[in-house]
Amino acid sequence: MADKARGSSDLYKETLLAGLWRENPVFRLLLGMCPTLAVTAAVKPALTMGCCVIFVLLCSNIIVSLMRNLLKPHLRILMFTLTIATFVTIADLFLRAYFPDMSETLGPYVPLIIVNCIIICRAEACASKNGLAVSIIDAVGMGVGFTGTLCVLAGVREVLATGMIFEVPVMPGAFVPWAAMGMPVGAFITLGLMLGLVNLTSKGRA
Amino acid sequence: MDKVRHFVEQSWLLIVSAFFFGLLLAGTDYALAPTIRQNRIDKLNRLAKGLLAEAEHFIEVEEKIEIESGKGKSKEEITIYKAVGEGEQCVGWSFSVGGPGFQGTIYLVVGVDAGFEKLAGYRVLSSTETPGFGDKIKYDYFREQFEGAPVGELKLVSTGKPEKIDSEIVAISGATISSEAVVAIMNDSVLQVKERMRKKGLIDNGR
Amino acid sequence: MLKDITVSFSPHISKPLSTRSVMVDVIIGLAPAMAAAGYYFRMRALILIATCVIACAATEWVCNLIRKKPCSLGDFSAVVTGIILALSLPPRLPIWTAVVGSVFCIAIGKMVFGGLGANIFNPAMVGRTFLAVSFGALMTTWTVPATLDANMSKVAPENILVSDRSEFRTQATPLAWSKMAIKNKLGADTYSEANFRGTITGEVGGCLGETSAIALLIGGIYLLIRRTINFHIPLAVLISAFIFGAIPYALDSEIHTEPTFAILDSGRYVQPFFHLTSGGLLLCAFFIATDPVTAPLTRRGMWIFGIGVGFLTMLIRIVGGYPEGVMFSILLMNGVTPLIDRLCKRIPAGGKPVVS
Amino acid sequence: MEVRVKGRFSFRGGVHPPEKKGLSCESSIQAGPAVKEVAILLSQHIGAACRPLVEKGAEVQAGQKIGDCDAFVSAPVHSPVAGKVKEVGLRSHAVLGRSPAVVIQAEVEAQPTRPSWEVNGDFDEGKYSSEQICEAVREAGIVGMGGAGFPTRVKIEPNPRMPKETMIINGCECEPYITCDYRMMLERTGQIVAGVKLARRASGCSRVIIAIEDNKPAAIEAMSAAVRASAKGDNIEVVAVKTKYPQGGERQLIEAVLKKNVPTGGIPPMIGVLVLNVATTAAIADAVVNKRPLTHRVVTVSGEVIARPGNYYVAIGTAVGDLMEFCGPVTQKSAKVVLGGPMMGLAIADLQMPITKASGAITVLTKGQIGRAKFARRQTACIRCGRCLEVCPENLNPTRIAHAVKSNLLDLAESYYINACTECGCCSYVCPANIEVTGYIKTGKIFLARQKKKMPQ
Amino acid sequence: MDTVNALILAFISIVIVNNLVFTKFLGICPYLGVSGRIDMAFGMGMAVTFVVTLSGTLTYMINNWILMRLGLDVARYVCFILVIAGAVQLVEMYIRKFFPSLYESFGIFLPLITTNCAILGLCLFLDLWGVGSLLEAVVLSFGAGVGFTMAICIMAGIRENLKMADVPECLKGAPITLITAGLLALAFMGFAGMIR
Amino acid sequence: MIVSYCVSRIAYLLFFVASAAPGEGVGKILLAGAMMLGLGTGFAVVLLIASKKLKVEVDPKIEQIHAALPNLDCGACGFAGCGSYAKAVLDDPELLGKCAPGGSEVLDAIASILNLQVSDSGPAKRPIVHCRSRRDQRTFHAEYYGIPSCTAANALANAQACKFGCLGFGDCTRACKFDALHVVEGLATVDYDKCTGCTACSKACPRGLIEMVPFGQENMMTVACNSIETGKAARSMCKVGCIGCGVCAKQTDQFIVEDNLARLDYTRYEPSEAAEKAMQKCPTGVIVYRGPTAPEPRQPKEKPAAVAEAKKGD
Repeated sequence: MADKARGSSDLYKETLLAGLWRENPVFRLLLGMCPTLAVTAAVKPALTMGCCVIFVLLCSNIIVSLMRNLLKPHLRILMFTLTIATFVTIADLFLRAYFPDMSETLGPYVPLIIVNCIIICRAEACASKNGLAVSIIDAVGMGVGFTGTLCVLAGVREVLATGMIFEVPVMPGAFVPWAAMGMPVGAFITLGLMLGLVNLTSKGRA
Repeated sequence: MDKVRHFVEQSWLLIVSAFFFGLLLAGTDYALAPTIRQNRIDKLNRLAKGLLAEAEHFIEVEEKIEIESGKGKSKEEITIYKAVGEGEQCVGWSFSVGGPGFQGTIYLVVGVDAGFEKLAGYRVLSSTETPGFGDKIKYDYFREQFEGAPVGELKLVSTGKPEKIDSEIVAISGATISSEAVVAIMNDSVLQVKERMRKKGLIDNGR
Repeated sequence: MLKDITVSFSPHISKPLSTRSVMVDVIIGLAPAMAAAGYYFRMRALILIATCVIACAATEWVCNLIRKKPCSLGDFSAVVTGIILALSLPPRLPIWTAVVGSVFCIAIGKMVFGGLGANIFNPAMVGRTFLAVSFGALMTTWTVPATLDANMSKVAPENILVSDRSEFRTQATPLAWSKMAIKNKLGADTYSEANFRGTITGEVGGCLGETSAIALLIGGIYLLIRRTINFHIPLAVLISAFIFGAIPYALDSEIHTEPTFAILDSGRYVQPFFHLTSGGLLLCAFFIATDPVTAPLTRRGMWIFGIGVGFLTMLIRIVGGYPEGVMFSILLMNGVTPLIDRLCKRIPAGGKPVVS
Repeated sequence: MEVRVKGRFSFRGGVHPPEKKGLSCESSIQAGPAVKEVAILLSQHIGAACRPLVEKGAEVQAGQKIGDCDAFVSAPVHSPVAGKVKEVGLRSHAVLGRSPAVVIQAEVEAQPTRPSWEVNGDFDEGKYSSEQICEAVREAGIVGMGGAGFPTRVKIEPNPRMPKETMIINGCECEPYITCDYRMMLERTGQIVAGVKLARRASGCSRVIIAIEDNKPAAIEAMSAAVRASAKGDNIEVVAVKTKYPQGGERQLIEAVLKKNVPTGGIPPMIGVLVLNVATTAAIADAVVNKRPLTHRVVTVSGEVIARPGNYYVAIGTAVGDLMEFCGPVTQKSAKVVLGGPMMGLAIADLQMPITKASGAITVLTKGQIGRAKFARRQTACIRCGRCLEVCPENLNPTRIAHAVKSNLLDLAESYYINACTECGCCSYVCPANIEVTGYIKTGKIFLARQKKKMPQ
Repeated sequence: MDTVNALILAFISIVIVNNLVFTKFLGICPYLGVSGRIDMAFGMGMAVTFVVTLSGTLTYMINNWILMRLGLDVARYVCFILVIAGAVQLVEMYIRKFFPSLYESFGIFLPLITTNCAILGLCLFLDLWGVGSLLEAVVLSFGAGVGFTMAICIMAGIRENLKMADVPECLKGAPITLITAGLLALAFMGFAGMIR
Repeated sequence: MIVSYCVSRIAYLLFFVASAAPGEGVGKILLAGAMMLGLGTGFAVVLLIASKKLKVEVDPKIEQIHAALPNLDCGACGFAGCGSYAKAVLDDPELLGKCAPGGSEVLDAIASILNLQVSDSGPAKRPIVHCRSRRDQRTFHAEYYGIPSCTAANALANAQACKFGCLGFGDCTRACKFDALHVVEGLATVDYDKCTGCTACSKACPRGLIEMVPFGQENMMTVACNSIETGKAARSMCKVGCIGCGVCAKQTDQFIVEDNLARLDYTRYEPSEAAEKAMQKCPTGVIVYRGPTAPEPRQPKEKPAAVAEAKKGD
């Protein structure tokens, strides 16, 4: 990323794509597993969660990128944490005010974004080393990648667990929902199999 | 003195940003708090309205009711809403009570008639019951058993005719515990609310 | 002088024994239970067993195909899994559900771990539990055995249990009844000697192969005689289930003012003998808990495992949310089997080596 | 004097492979093939290899020492024939692969004949001192003839740190097919008893137990009679032990007879026990009384495809192929030639491999027999049935060790005491999945030894 | 007596019925990462137990005695995470300085735990469940740690076995661990409804 | 510039907050701000003091690696935090690249830190397999049925006649972390482009065939045989084995013949006419080039092959 010789638009594109697939936070880096498992029983909460993460990631990346030259090593992580916790709180308040149902469904998993490794990882690995533009693009890429993954997972689970997607029935009437898919079992197994599938597609990539 | 300077050099950013983040937080909270509070009331009312069809709107009763939960272990404060129908006349009461369910706590919105004689039914405010089993406490066929049931000791039975409106509640097959939990809430908390309200003279002490 | 000679490590001879012969023995051991299922539930049982066996075998075949591994159907382990799964399903279960369960138990329960021998959990129980959790309603709808008056079988709207109290011949399994009895102190009304006899002969509602205690015992004893299984696990399971079933029963002061040894009793807690003969406990003790792949290797480990299974089964049956705890207790003990194996590591005959 | 025939001395674990001893047990010891050329391997024992004492072209006499070593744990080698040294070069070795050997071209091609020598029952070992016996044993190059090939002198010499009290004479011969020790016990009873007395004298043991499996009543009978007839035969017991493989393993034999376990990784002298093979005791008598070095031994050649299975007195250094040819044409397609018994013997490929002091048998197995033991190729997955745990005489967890080695988890294998394994092969024998458990354990031991060697660097 | 009973029930409930890993998906990262070897897993479990007890208690006190009284609910998350991070870091430094051997056995896990969502998650759940007393909060926090230790040790045992299994290449590592965790979660469902 | 941006932003935020919070809200907001201020200051002070007072001396290299790591303590590497990983990776460089969040940047950084301790004296060492015999060029006495591992096969008597040559079961391939070794037609073959010279293969070979050789040239000449059998025996076992004839040693003294086996003194090797000639003259063609651009080795002359064939026939 530090390669200045390349054109900046290439760099942006690559940064964006990295988050979407090559360095997808869930499938590739195995970060942020708790929300991935906990909120993917249905697409709606998953999408909400993803949006929250995008918001927090964006804000924290911006702030960290802005003050990257002022950071002192031993207080660096503390600074990150403080920033993230603040924006998570704001996101939480916002949800509670405008999406009370979602806020209730997600429960403590919204504040748990604070300890979601994705955000602090991006702050450390990208924002504290790069300029504002790259940081923003990275945040968008990573955040969208995370949200997309969550939605895919949630889509599979919701269809099987309830026969619906976005609470709209999609399966034929004779379909009997697989309740287990909405439970922890379904979460773990679906994610496990999906990771396996991703590994399979990228076998040549080492 | 050097030490202080060193400290300031090291941590000024943290301190300053902590302060501003604090301001930011408090500002957001201040801006959004009323909406959040209103949301909660709205939800309660929406649910309660489903129970008490005649109600036009709900009025928060100023006096808080304190009931004992968990076998007298702790006290809980409950806010009662008075359902007001046409002509400002009391058509019932609604309030939210909770109790232990199969996995987590079940919160119910309970509606009763004006005289606290008959249950108008309940709606599940929040629960973590097993989908497919305990989740059925949200289903109509189970809930309907409570509608019109007398306020008092309900009895859970395993077999019987659910259509019958009496103090016998037929359990959900395979989810006895969830069924039991609902009945327990009714038996435990609702009765207590009734007691307290009667003491406070909020309801007509008919009997 | 000699052509085509081979070399390999000693020993150069081996006992004529193969994985397949072990599995065939288990199938023979399960035959009485299958026969009983066929007798009580007629075509339904046979269709279910066939479905599960075929689905399991097909899944294993497909998995091997995907992994480009040699076909492992020859060891018959998929057949055994299919039979056990079928025997632990209720007779009225739709065919597609049985197929889903079979696919799940072989694919997720076995093949993802690397096939036979590597699976941590008993595949049949994985499938059974998945079905029970997923399709709760379907998995708790029981049929009256065909040998009984078929008019009794009726399903109430919305799956609410409805029955005539004067008769025990309902859709509910004996265990579902006992659960209800424990909760509601209704035991006195629901038990009769006929009910207990039913659990022994199998003339009672329940899963295909779990109803007939006699058939299971015959099969189990066959396996014990053939030394396909060790007596440790079955004995440990049964003894501990009996003891942990007896403790609350004996301590229940509301019922007993003095010790009682009646075979059948009605009370808040169920007579421990009844626990042994009803539900999947016998099937579990002889055929599921003894699955060597998922049970500990050492004898001490087997005792711990068996006691654990018995205890957890009783715990779930008596205080838990589910009427039957066998499948959960098996899975739980499977999970801790590696730890048990570690705990009960064998020490060499000459003692631990002295580190010099 | 005491004879205990009824005892059911046994150890835990073990298997019962088909005995197959009927093929050769009735054939008395015959002279082996005439030798044109012998290759005396310089490493026929555990311990330091010998260096050759003769050079190419040198003339040697029968019984002349042709290789020796200064190391304590070693034994010299002698020429069985008179002749000329053809070469000092590499020859196949069952364990080491290729190993230096002295190749001697015999002057006169002659069948090895067994010296007719009987010791009478009143053999008096008192005229030999302990040192004399030990020295004679060392000079004769005697090593354990049961298979391991541990220099006997080192074994019998009194060791003040580990005083030996009990001597067990191993006449179990638990491996299928092999009958050489059985015939020795029948035909050279007196010599064995004399050897036992000499070994007792040398080692200072107070108690002697001759252990014979109870499927050899004739040998028990003969040995008991000889012991009874012999003067100073008191304190020599003959006990019948249960027929079970690996009863002849020294750790298992000690457990069966004395109900004591040799410490893991330890040796029998640690608990005051000395175990000698019957053939070794016979060689001791020969060496001490007749001053004859160990140049010949009895070898069982057996197997369903051998035309004339039996026990042959052969010169050490004879090629395995020559000996097999001598026993008649191989009647069917054979699949495996095993030096030793089918349970622990080493399959050999090069039939030019010479017989060593420790090779007691050549077993030729047919395709059908190893077809059943369809190792490796028809391996299926381990179902953890636990049969290998049940039969393991060392109370190990063989499947676990094998799988750890297979997955290259040597630490784990070590934590399951891989080095306590005696490689008896019971686990592989019973495995329904045809897993080469013993093979993996052996390989694992090699891996570990190599790893340990590299550690200090 | 009733209080003791209630505490015991709360303990059992958090250990098995509401196990953080299997029902709340908390602490999955270290659960996947550090369950490779059983001694590591146990050390991790011990460290989590220690930290979760400490921070559960601390945050309960701060939440109920300071924040609630001042009406500063909004700063709750910030306070929680700072308290946890700060406390853990101090304890780690302290142990490292004064008890090097203890540090070797479980102190090395301490920094890892700061970002472990089990800790913050439990503190949040304590708030959500409306825990009544400090004692209950302590018991629940401790139980959560015990439950995590149990879960991670079981998984470590299983993974030691899986090392020797022929798991499909694409499922090796995290995927198979997740599937195993799923099946364990399935097994733990048997405890559901045991304690209300 | 950035500072000024920051200031302007903060000013904007302040303005926003102030406008949104008239009246009694201001008190509350200031309280929150004060509390956060207190918390922040408190932590800053405590951590600063603690980091001074409770400092523990560690290996500077560990500190360097630790500093290079992201310090997220996420546990993805399987270790308890970045500190443990730093320590572990110092002891065992094979653990490089376990840090998922750090990615390739961190990997490079650590690698460069670790490489500082590798002394670079002389040319880099690369493995050479001292055997060139393909499976069809060797003699087998019997077929080996068993554990597919060189170590296991080596422990058994000679199924393969040559006790010194490659067994071809690929213990080295499994040992190689870099996919640089493959068994081609029964012979271990090094892919020098991928090889990093980690010596794992040379440690894994049970027959000690793989020697780490200082590659003074791009391609090194070598006597690709390790057999000390006498010429006749060697010929009966392998079509392309060294028979110890000494032809090469006559050409140049870079070759030494000992125990029926010619060896090249690698430290003295330089490409020369004489060495080239020795290679051409070798009757079995056992002298070959090894290296990233080594030419295909010459196939053996007919004669030794015929001898081996004749031997095999009888």
